[in-house]
Amino acid sequence: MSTPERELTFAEAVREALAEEMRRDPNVFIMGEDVAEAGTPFKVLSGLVEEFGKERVMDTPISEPGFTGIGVGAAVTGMRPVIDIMFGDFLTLTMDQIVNQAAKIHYMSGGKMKAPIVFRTTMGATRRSAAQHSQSLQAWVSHVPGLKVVMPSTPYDAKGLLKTAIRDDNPVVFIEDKMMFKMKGFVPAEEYTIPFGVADIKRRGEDITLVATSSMVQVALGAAEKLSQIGISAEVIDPRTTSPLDKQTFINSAKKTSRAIVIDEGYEAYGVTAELASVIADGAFYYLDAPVKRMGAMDVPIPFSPALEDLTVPTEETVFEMAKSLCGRN
Amino acid sequence: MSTPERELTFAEAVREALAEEMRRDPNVFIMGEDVAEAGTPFKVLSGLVEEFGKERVMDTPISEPGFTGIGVGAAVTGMRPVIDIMFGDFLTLTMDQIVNQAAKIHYMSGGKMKAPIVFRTTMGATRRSAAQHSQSLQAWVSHVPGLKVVMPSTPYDAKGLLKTAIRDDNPVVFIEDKMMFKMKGFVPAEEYTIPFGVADIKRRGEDITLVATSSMVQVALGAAEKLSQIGISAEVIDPRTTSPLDKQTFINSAKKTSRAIVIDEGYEAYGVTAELASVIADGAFYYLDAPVKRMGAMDVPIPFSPALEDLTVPTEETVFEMAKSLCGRN
Amino acid sequence: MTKKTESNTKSRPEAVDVEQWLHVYEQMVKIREFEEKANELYLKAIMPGLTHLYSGQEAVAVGVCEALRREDYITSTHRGHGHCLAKGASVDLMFAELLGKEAGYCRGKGGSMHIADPASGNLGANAIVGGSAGIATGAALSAKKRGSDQVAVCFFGEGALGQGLLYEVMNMASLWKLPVIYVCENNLYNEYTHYSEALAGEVTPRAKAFGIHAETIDGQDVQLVYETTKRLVERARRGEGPAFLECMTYRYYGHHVGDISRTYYRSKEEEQEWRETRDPLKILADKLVAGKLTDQSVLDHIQADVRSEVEKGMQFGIDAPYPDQSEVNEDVYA
Amino acid sequence: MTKKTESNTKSRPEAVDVEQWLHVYEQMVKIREFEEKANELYLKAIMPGLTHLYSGQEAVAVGVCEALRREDYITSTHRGHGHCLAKGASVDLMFAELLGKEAGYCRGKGGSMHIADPASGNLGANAIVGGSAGIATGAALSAKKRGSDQVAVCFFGEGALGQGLLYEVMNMASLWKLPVIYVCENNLYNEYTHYSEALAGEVTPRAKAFGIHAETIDGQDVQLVYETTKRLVERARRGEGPAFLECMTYRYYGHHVGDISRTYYRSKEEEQEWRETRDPLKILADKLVAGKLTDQSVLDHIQADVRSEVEKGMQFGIDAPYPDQSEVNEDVYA
Ligand SMILES: Cc1ncc(C[n+]2csc(CCOP(=O)(O)OP(=O)(O)O)c2C)c(N)n1
Ligand SMILES: Cc1ncc(C[n+]2csc(CCOP(=O)(O)OP(=O)(O)O)c2C)c(N)n1
Ligand SMILES: [Mg+2]
Ligand SMILES: [Mg+2]
Repeated sequence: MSTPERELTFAEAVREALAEEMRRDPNVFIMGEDVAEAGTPFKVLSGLVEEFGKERVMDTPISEPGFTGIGVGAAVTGMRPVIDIMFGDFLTLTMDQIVNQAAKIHYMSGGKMKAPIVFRTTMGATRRSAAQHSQSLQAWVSHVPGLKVVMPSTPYDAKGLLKTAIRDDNPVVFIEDKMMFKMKGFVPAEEYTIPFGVADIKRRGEDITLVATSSMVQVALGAAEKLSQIGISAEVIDPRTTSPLDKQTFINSAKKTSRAIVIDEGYEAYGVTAELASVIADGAFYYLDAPVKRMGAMDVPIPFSPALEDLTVPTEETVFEMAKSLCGRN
Repeated sequence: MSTPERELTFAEAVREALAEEMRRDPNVFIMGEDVAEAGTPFKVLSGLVEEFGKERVMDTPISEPGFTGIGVGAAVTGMRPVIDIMFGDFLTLTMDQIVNQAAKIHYMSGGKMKAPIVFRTTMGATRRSAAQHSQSLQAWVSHVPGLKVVMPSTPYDAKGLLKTAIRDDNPVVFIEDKMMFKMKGFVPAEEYTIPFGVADIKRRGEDITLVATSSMVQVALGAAEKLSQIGISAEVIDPRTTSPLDKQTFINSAKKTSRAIVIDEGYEAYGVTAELASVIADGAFYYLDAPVKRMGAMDVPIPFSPALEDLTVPTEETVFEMAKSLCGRN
Repeated sequence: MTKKTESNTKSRPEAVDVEQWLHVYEQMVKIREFEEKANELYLKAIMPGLTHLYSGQEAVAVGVCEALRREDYITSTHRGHGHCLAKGASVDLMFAELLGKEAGYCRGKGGSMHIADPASGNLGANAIVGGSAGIATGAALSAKKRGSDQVAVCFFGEGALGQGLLYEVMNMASLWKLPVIYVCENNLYNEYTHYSEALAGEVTPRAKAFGIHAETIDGQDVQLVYETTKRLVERARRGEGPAFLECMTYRYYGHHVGDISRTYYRSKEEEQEWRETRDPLKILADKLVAGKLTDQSVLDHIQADVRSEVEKGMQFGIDAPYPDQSEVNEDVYA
Repeated sequence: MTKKTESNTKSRPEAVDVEQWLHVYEQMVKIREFEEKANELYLKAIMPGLTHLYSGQEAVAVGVCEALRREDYITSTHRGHGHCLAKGASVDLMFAELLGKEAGYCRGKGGSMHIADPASGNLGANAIVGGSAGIATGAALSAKKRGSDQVAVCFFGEGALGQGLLYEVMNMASLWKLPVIYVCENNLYNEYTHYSEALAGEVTPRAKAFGIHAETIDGQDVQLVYETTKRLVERARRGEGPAFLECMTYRYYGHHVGDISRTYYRSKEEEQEWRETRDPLKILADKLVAGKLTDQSVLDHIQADVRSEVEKGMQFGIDAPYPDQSEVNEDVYA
């Protein structure tokens, strides 16, 4: 009974997920800087304060460690906070509260306490915001046991995964690409959720596997389209959650295609691409015809100048070239 | 003209490096919690305040973000601070200052500023210190462009690498394994430094490559000894610095042996082992007879109970078993 | 001792039931006895790792928790045994946890620095200095949102005044009038450093600057601690907002059980003076006996009972089995 | 405007050379003109990204920096153009940086939020709110260690009072008597939220609680800002320790150039009132003219000169080449 023609932007999908969950569960509330009347600098939350009031859409001082910690305290005592960390770069300020407190509290208490809390934050470069407002730090949080990490790549996924995140009894880091907020896509009017740990095959193909996260999914799809024009059929897989990670889906794909590239917008060294590549290299070892290739952001602080910034992130073009050469063309 | 019989503990080697560099360069100073009279809880710095005074061995309040930031400010204005972050787990509190400030300041200023600063911190479990005092977070800092990351595994390396770190014009995260402080080893009386980005082959072998960091080097050497008893010759390689990373040395070793295990005490998922494994799987692809295997800490918050904690870290035994099976024995 | 205390409250023991003071005395004795045994377990190498003893500070935990209801929240610190026991933890499960046993409060996963017992409102000890200030403040926010009249108490040492997080959450607690009480146990030392070397200015003005009601009191007088806390808790329950209470106190042992030679940072005379003239158990006992509210034999009886409870608890902990290896992977996710 | 200011300093323009006040005026005009052009570049889609304009706050940057020597340090914020120019940056290299050009202060790598010019003592703008408080305090520590008599000024908006780091470093600055001055530009808004919704209590007591000398002044009166800063700088140079200066001020434009519809968080009347009655350029101009220290034609002349310098600088920025692609990998490590 879905309405296939219903389209929302990514920002609208996020907002709708929040609104639905806040209507469903009075314990859900939002806390962060300029989330109320301003609706965040990205306007993602516009309108929520009008419906839910300032008690449930709470503006905070500029105190990321503090309000993150307050969220943890509220979570362990029966609430379900959604904490807004404006730029992913500000995760740096909250790591003690997220990593040493939220992520470990269930385990350290022998299972007696739980922290159902969502940390919504952003990632992504090419916005001309320079080195302190452009990082994609998913590798850090994915490294931490006790956290779940979600990286939606479409409005549909964003809505379904955010609803799951809010209902999850664990701390979840939910990472949105700033550059995707205006992207439109199909979102059904009917209620749905998307389970964690289930990769989505965004495009089927036979010759090469492209595993891509968040912002890089569209890049991979674009590259796949180009590749199809030269007769290379690429399969594009989106893990959707880096933790838990649905390894089997992309290992199986790599077994089938015998070639794989992994693409993520975090810095390449010690990044998400390292995990994805080593999982494939291990799991599909006896099937691979070529080494798994990694494409992350260049290992440099993100430069401001457009002339430099655009060089630092994988593009349709660079993925296309890498895939072509991996398939032995040229 | 070295004196081969001269032995120091790891802690003494660290202290000697600091003392020598502080004598050499009046701009070097130490700052941290209980570093002066107490000489840190691990007594690593005992005696330094007596020689250099409280102006150069500065006790701070319990303010990790604050004194880390002050260190950065001192570094960019001509000093060479050595910042003591007692437990590696407290890096969580300092990430903004280390990552958004120190690591990026050279690049963001177009090369005009530099931050010659060393962040000395610790890692390592099995000390019965539980989840907030046992983590090994090298993967996080290794992920950040602009930082260098050092993980010494012997007193000799600790001294030589720390001297290099202090003389380096970049921010360096220097990670010491708490469990190694009392370990003894050869340290010559003569001045020496060890360059960054040069892996050390700690044991030569032909059948399998074990790449191990910090605490895991001794584990790998122990496993190698056991392996030799069943006729398997293992090569043990210590990268010594995870950033810069001397890839070629262990890629070449893996090419030679055709089998590799990578071992690091950080959490396994998205950990240092992912980087090392994917580098080998790529670089030695056409030479490998088996998939590269990763051995990190179990992906759980570190438990207090000895009955559980010891299970979370790779041991001589588990590395031995993994190597044996990788070599097709049993 | 080194600092004057200020308070409007006169200690009014007569106004409270003697039974309650005897209970308070029992609680303090329990902590004292527990810590003696914990130290013993360390010295005999039965306890894994290190632990931070609370002996000397009993009046703070007990005086504060006595003013709370079971459903009120506390958060604790690395030096947390006293808070846990005062809020209602039982000694046997505490010992089991200290020894890493399955029967412990955290199934052996937490240890001394992470004892949590939500059933008694204890949201957990915390090994990050200042790390629980956010949790306590968030619990107060949660209480307010849920329309309960619970109050949250955040215990911390004066060393935590170095952590910026505390100021961030005090600001929000004040802005939002949250029912949280920040209890600063000023035992004069951050590890091995006198607090005056780490703290500029005075303590309470820091809270007052955020519009938070703040007082400094003698933390060795359990009756005073109780009366003061009671007043602050009532204020908080009435929606009048957070408060800050500095209690001047002293730890008898080292920073942790392994900190034996302490003369480089504090004198034996200082230790002796606190033990002899400012012992919280003795102060209460003397008052009760001098005021003829009880006699020494009753107190001795309490002491004997507690001692045997603690000994049994310790034995329980020693005899309890370790967790099964399979448990290492459990409880990572809820 | 909404807050009373307190200060012991009387503004004494006559004591200072007229030439200096004309220079001060010129500096303020330069910032104003620079920001007008920066806004234009944004509106014409010539400038990449967004930028935060300083117009309205000129008296703070100029008054403070006028009291500093070139070798003294400053750290700045996301709203940093005014500080950079006041400390001695030149408009052409600033424009080049805003436009991401190789000729810019950071070779195009930093952009508006990261302009650094160590040659003029500017240790950098900073895009992390409160993020430079450590750097400024560390620069002061460094000055003290090196035995220089440099002073460091940390500029920040009142929003940074939410960041715990500030309290951590103020504590150390006070303990160690560091020559650092914390200049809080209270322009009433943290992005789109009035500061009263984010700040409990008052501002200066927070610094005073750490034993730091603190004052609040009218930040629109450049002479007052200068005189006050001068006094605090002298204090700091004499080794008397840190100070905190709250300057009440206002930003004329939005939080950033894209923040056009602002009525949901502040009224047009409020904006108009500040512009008309509290404009720092006008206040100084009026005083100089009324006091017959200069006449309007001199000021007009300054304005015209500055305008042409700024226009030339902008054109320089526009014409300058982008960095070569090879530079993306340079400067990661020193
Ligand atoms: C963030 C952090 N920094 C440092 C430590 C190491 N540490 C443990 S206890 C302690 C001193 C705490 O002093 P205080 O808060 O006064 O508590 P007390 O030990 O006196 O009860 C320190 C520095 C820590 N656990 N957490
Ligand atoms: C740590 C951090 N949190 C949030 C932001 C986003 N942000 C940028 S400016 C700003 C408001 C700052 O207000 P204030 O300090 O008063 O400075 P003003 O903009 O008024 O000059 C915020 C929240 C940031 N840059 N850094
Ligand atoms: Mg203390
Ligand atoms: Mg402001």
